[in-house]
Amino acid sequence: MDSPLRLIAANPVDHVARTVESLLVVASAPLSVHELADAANDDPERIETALGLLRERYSEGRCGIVLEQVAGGFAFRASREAAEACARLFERPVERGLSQAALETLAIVAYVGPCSRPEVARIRGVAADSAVASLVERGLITEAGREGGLGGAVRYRTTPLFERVFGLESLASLPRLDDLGASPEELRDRLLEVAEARAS
Amino acid sequence: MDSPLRLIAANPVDHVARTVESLLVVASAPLSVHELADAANDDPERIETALGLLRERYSEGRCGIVLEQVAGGFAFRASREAAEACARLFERPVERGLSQAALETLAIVAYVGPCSRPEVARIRGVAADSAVASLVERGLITEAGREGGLGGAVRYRTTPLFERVFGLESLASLPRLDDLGASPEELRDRLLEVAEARAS
Amino acid sequence: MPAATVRQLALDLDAFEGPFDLLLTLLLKEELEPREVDVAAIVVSFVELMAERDELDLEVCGEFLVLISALLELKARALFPDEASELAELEPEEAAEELARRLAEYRRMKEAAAWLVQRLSSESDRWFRLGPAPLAPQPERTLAAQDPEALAGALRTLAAPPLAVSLGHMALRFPPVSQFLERFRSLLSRRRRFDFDTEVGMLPRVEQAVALLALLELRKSGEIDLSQAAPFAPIRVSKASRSSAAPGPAERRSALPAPRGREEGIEALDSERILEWTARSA
Repeated sequence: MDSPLRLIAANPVDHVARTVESLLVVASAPLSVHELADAANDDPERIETALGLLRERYSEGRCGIVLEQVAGGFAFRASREAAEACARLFERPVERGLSQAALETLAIVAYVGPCSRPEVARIRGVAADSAVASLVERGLITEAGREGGLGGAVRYRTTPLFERVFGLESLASLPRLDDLGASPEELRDRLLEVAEARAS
Repeated sequence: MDSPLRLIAANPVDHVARTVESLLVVASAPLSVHELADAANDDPERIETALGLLRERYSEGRCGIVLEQVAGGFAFRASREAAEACARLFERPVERGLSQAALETLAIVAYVGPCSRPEVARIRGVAADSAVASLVERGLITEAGREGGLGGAVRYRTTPLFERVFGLESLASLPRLDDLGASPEELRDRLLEVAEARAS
Repeated sequence: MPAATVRQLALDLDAFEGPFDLLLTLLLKEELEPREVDVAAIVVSFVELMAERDELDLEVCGEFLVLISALLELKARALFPDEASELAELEPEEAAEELARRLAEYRRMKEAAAWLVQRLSSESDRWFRLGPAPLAPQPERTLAAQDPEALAGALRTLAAPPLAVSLGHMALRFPPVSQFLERFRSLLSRRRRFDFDTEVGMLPRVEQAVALLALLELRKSGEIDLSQAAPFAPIRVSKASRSSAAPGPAERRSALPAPRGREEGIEALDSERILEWTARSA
């Protein structure tokens, strides 16, 4: 048992490979060959050789850990055969409701139509960044172009998942708010007017 | 009925081991045998057997990834020989730069168990507010209810991160207070030395 | 050997390095915490110094004993800032036992802290990832079915015109001070002391502030004594040991380290500290 190990350890590439294994297991983002070379204090060529070795060792079907090359570089992932187990590990309990901030933001996007974070913030009178981020993460709203074309602020609209969660056939079946405004534009003006009055 | 299944799962332990590898490489924190068993949908006994196998495979000196038993569970970490490379990859870990006050507070919370700021202050003889705040910020201690229910002072306990940073399997692996600090013996020895030197 | 040798005794402690007299000066100026000073190490240094001499100098030993006992007293006091009066109620043997128990407790905690430091350095080559792995599955958040009326309600809230500007809300509503005066008096008729924080901790901040005013009022009229272990520590309220209108002797409030001076000065300082506590914690 010992002798083959010694033989391997004598090989310097294997030492580099072990360092690369260490770096990849502690990294929270994919690492490029250059980042690995800098951290390992070694040549990029030797890092590439080590990566070749590791790609074989950590390959689908051979190991539960798989070395993957992605846009940003190299990272470990779980093997596909363990996908179900991983899904169970990351499963989250069903959430009952939304926070007031999220609900208000969602209501604005749903009723007023595609709108940007600055707009939501103006209507609500407080920053909307985290509410928007959490709604995007939950898949209830999604990006829908930019205000005034390129360079403008990103706009958001509701998703089909939003309609499913709220039991709506379409946005047209939202409870009517005719007393506040007949069209989304009127509604938006009304909300901005009130927000300004509130701020003054 | 049985035979084809056996054929497929020729080496069932190895299959479980691969699933455990997958779970550990994506987990954000150490996983207990039960968490692993739940996610893998397998018996805790078989998980333990698989872990035994993996501990050998991922051991210091053999692999850049090391399986360790820490903070009530199992987790992968980098091998110690890659410490310098890891240090170059990161700026600084959370636990560096703890003040003496923070360390004493941490020791009290770890040994005395859930305890409040006034309790810490009573033992240390000075207010513990900023030490407690800095430990909470670093994630080493966390709130754990209130003294005597509602309205009492907030109590704190150490977190799994504390156990992980200090490399403890659990709080039970902290050394017994009685075994700590041989200072009285050391002092006695030094005094005896002096006495002997004088006598001679 | 002159007695000055004791004061020149070179010390090399964790918290301090230099001659003994400088250590004493720093302690008296409160620039060094007495609890940080390792008295045993000083004793050993002294014994080692004595061992180097050929003869026993009683005068030097005497001076050393006086200084080291003063230091021990300082250290003991520092460990019990708030409970001097409680200790005073104990029999001397009990007090000594309590003192020894607490000194031992603190020493053990210091040792535990030292162990943690050692552990940190021995584990400094253990690196692990904090947080999710780069290619970990994204946990899916599932939301239970929601009522669309909630959306309409949220928008109605946002569309509601603001109320006409009124300064009415500027006037904070709070209960009269007298209510707390009575409450604290009746509490003290049943109990000898209570913790202010525990008593009012559940009230809104404004009411806590009024309660504090009531407390200051009772203190002013000499009905109660206040003590606090340290800034921001809970305020302990006890029945004044003398129910006369005159404030108690300064020593009884040693918990608030006030400069020895006229009563008014001390009292002003008490109030200041307490107000500072409230302002910072609010």
